[in-house]
Amino acid sequence: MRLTDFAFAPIPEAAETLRGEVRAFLSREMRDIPPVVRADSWMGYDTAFSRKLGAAGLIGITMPKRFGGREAGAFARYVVSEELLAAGAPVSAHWIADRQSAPLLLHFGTPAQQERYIPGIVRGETCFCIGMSEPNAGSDLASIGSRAVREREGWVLNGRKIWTTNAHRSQYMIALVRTGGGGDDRHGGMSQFVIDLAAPGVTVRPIRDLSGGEHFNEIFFDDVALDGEALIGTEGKGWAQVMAELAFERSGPERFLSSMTLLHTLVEEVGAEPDALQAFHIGRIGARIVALRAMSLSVTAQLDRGGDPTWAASCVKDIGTALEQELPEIAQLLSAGEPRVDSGSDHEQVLAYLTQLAPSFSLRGGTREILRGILARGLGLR
Amino acid sequence: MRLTDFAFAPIPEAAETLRGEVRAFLSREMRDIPPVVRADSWMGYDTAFSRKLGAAGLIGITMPKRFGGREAGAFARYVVSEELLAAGAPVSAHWIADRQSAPLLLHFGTPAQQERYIPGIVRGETCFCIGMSEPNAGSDLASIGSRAVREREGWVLNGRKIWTTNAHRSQYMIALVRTGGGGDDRHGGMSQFVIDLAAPGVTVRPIRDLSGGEHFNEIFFDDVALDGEALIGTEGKGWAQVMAELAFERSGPERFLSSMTLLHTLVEEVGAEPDALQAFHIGRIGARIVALRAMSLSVTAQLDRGGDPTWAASCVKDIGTALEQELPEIAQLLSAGEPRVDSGSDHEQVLAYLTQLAPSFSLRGGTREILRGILARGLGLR
Amino acid sequence: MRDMFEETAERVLGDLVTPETLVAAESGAWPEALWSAVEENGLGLAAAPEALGGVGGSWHDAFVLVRAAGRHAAPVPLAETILVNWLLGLAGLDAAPGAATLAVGPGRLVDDVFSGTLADVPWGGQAGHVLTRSEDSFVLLSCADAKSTAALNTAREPRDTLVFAEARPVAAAPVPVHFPPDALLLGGAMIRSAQIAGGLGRLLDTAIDYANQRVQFGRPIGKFQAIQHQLAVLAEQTALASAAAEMAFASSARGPCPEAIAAAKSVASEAAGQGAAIAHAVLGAIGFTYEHVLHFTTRRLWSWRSEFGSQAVWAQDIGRRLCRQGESGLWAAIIATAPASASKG
Amino acid sequence: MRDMFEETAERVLGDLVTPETLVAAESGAWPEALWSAVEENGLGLAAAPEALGGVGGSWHDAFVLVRAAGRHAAPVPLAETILVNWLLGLAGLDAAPGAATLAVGPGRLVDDVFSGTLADVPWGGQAGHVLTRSEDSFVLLSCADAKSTAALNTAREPRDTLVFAEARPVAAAPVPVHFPPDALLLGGAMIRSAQIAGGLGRLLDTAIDYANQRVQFGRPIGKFQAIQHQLAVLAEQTALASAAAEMAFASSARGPCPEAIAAAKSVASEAAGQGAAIAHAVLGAIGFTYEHVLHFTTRRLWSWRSEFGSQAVWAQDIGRRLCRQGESGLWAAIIATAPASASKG
Repeated sequence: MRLTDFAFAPIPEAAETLRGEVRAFLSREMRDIPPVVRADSWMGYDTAFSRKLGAAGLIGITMPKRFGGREAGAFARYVVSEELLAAGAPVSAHWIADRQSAPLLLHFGTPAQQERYIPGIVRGETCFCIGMSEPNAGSDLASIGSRAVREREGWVLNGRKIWTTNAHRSQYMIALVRTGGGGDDRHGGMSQFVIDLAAPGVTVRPIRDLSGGEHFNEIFFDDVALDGEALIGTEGKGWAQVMAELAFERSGPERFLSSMTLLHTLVEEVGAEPDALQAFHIGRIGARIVALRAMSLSVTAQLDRGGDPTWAASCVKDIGTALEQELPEIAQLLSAGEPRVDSGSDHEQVLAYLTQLAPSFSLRGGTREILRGILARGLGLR
Repeated sequence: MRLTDFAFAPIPEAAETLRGEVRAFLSREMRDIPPVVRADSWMGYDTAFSRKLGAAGLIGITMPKRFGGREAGAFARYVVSEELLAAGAPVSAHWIADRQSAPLLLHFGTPAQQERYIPGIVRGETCFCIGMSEPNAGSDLASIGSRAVREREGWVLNGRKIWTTNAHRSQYMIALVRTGGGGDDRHGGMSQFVIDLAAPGVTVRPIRDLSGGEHFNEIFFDDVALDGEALIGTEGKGWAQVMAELAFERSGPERFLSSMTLLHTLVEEVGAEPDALQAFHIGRIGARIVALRAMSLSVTAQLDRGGDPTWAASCVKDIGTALEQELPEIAQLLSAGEPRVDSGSDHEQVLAYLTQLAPSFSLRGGTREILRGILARGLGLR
Repeated sequence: MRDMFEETAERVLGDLVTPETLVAAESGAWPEALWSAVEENGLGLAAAPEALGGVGGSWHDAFVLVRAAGRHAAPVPLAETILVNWLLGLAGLDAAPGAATLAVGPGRLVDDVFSGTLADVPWGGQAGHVLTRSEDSFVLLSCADAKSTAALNTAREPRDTLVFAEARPVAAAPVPVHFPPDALLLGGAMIRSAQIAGGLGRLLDTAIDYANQRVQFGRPIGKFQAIQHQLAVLAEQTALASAAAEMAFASSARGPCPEAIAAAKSVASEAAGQGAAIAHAVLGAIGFTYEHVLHFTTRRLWSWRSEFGSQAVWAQDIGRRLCRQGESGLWAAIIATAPASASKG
Repeated sequence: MRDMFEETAERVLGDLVTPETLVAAESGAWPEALWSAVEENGLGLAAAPEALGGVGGSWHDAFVLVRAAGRHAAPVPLAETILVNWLLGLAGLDAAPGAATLAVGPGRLVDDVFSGTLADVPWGGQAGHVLTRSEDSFVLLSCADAKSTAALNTAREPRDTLVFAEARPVAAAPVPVHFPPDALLLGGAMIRSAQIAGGLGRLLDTAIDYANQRVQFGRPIGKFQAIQHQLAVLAEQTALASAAAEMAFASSARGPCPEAIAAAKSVASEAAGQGAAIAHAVLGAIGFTYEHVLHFTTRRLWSWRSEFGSQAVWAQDIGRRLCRQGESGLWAAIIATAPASASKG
């Protein structure tokens, strides 16, 4: 590890000025959203909210102006993101498209693909999901079995994806599937495609989670016809393209701010005069958020410079996951209230909800085992 | 795991009556021992103390009366042990002999061996050490290379042992060495010997530890002649004999009480009115000691019945190690004083000393990796 | 009697607490068949004296029943009923017919009628009777006499509020004089400790089975050292919680033992959180689905650890007591928590 | 200037802080050659203004020097000297010649003479000057004017008590008005955070090398998943401590920034304990010997985390502040801790 990976990176003035704009938007649009809905934040799906955010020019701000963006830098996106998350805004309807799909298309897509998809994303109208895991390939993506076979001008896709966030309410999936043999390279022979989820042969089955909610899905592809324009980037290079997205996926503030609503209700419950145990734990969480934010900003600076901070991003993700999974544990330790469902105080409800959601924090974006393996290899353990 | 492994086992009245006897002894003999010396407890070497304890009939109390013991049960030994540890008594000069060597000799030794060694142990005069690890076989005891070769009536031993506690002040070592090929069994071909450390060809080199103290040693064997009476038990069965000792080694109260002096000075430093953080952590430690003691007593009951609680004992050891390694961390969190060497308050000195000693807690009796591997296998992970 | 209790509980609960029963109970359905079997087998009366309509088992023996109730996530107030009938017995009162529950308070018995708002009452809206306290008296009330407001814990177990206005008690008697002032809170904490131990045992079995079956990177995940170590810790936490909980029962033969229960509930509550986290980490995505049974246990652990006092409440209780003792009484205070010579009653 | 600072520090300290120097320093020997090289290269003057005899580097740039002092376990008050000369510069005073240190107090300057008992003074018996505070003034004293009593931290670094009785200060000046009241404590906490980050970086390098070389069960232990995961956590803690510490320096251009320093010291102190535990677990028995160099770093981490406020002191400071803000000001309070637009000075 080079500690320079985490050199201090202040937010430039230009990006900082966006903060007021986002806060003004949020104070208007979040007024009537109760804490238990805010608790959903990153998983909260609200198309009306996303469209308003798009109309306010706050989605896809790093995109070219010709597609509706502001051509702003990574820090500008950072400021917008953290303000949305800190407020518990329901961002799920546009988040993945904004964070991953639009940058991927801008980087690897054809001009036609960019024209077709990016403006809708920027307007907050188009919802994307990412198809990675399969029933027999959870953490082990090299064993993906969904396969697209060339036929005439296009491809025919068969297979299954699972644990796909938001597939049941997305228009498109960007999926990693097999298009050839991998040869010696376990990760070879894979390609990325945009799939219209309304196309014949696609079946989306929501998976009910333990809290009773539906965020994840199983998706079946039966002879789904894909035209030549569906391929993103280079055939057989899907794995490398996916890896390039990872730093975006793993380093953002959603990795340590998606449970902020619980910190809010906890502080409210504890009141202005915490006892020594409460002060310690609330302060400890606060300090770790501050430190993680410094790391996250440092990764943002590298992304802004076009660097490859995959290792550093995985580091942010792993620490952030630990913090977010700890937060409900600490909240229950410090509060007299018991977790409650469909009853009880705001804090009790948010506590119950995030306690139940917490196990999923280490599912999204790589399990802790996978991440720590990546970190260890990056450290030069042979 | 069967939870019945940890069924509640109260201390029988007969054993309980010993407690007063031990406390009376301790209040006499511990009067002038300062906290920083008590902090050593389990590692504290004081031959005068051990002889007095032996004279009081409190060593080897499970041994036959003909060897000076009381023929008492495992619970009686438990009561004596925990009272000694809780008081921070310097028990190291007799501890290993009392806990492991005497029972081993009683179980596997010849009548002549028993006559020769056990009475001295019971009087607190004979100090034993256990030779297991070797320079190229740390946790991996199957790769032990010290070897005893048959010659005339006896054996000739060559090799090296390392990390042997107290070898520099012991009369005897019981060593596990190779006497034959293991064949397919990685643990075959090993035997146990009693080695007189004053014998020609034995060199003991103390290893200075990070705190500046000397507890561990490296021992060199150069053509050391062992007579026929040196072999303990059966040739080639050394590994199985060693395994039978492990439950004794891993389940006792020294696995969670050897840092009690720090809890004492911490409570003294905090005073009668702890704040919420101090009360939480001191109470948490207290509760865990109570729970571990319940587990440890349950293992003692199984030993008393002649059962094989190896798995349960490893469980006690691993939790106990975690607790003892946590204690200095918590003590420094809760106290205003800074750790001090050769200066500062009793608490500051005990804190510095046990903080430095803590890493060794997971060296003795199996590293945490080894123990958790044993636990996992016992759980039926295939 | 312990073995008989354990066998009966395993048979009755093993057969009747199915995923379907659990799902139905979450929507508010009372599991009639399950509760009938519980009554037929006298499980709720295990620790009440025979003279007062009970089975006459010792409180220590009842531990295995309460742990089994936790192990099977039984969606009925079995643990509460066992506790209430034991306490009634110690107070010289007849066992309560049917399902019983308890309420820490506050409420007051004045002129033979009881008024008060009792919050967080397990199955308050469905149980027949609730045991509470008014100053020096135990008061047994009929739940039907209260206005009930529904509330649910994380596992959607009822934790209702009962409002009594001048209700006439079914029975009342002085609280035994040697009882601690917070005997009901302690009793609740004690049964939750045992239930947590049972729930952790279930998590451990589930996680081990899964780890032996699920293949990733070409081998069962139970072969990976990281998984093995996590399961070892889960086993340790289970053992610690169970040992502490049983010690609390064993120490409470004559009434709730504050020191042992504080230790048990604080240890069990910490273990609950760690255990649930490990089980979910091992099972990964499948364990996060409603379809898999894991959550019936983990969602209960997430609530039980908070009920009748969290880890912090009880740890601080112990910590304050140890600090009051000071250095010289520290060790005596620690071993006093576990009675040397078994149950005295 | 940052790169130049880092290169110089690595060269000077890398060459001269040998195990022999460290062992000698533990017995009380002053490492003359090392300190001469520090002075020749102007390291102690890095962040003092040129006009006042310093090198004129920014406080943010000085971060890498202080981190390097920690990385190499330099047995001299280098971090303290850099801090003191920076603070003197902000107060408009000339840099102190030679080795300087600081004392949080308490003491009082009355009629131009200073009296007080200053405890826990790093190298108090060996440094030339000590900076302390008397009400609204910074006071620079000559250590030779004090009666010194030796004390040692876990790493046997001097942490002496200096007793001044009516000593005449070398210099004095008003504390800059925008400084927080506990500026010296904050300054000390800030340099210890950076030293901890450096020390953790050293532990990480040492542990990785060892894990790649040490063979057990037929392969390097670095191949075992349990070791890999522990080293990943050590790297994470190192990164977290370093990022937080650097942020504290970057935020303190005009004087110690309380919010950022509280975050940095509490994060770094926690990381120090975790990191030392992991390094010792990975290195096993060899790391427990005096012969291996590991302890020169871990024993320092065990002290540095307590010095100038433990994790608890600073975390509680943040916690109380966040709770005072309440829910509506929480987020603003968190991001205020890290200044958005870099250093303002």
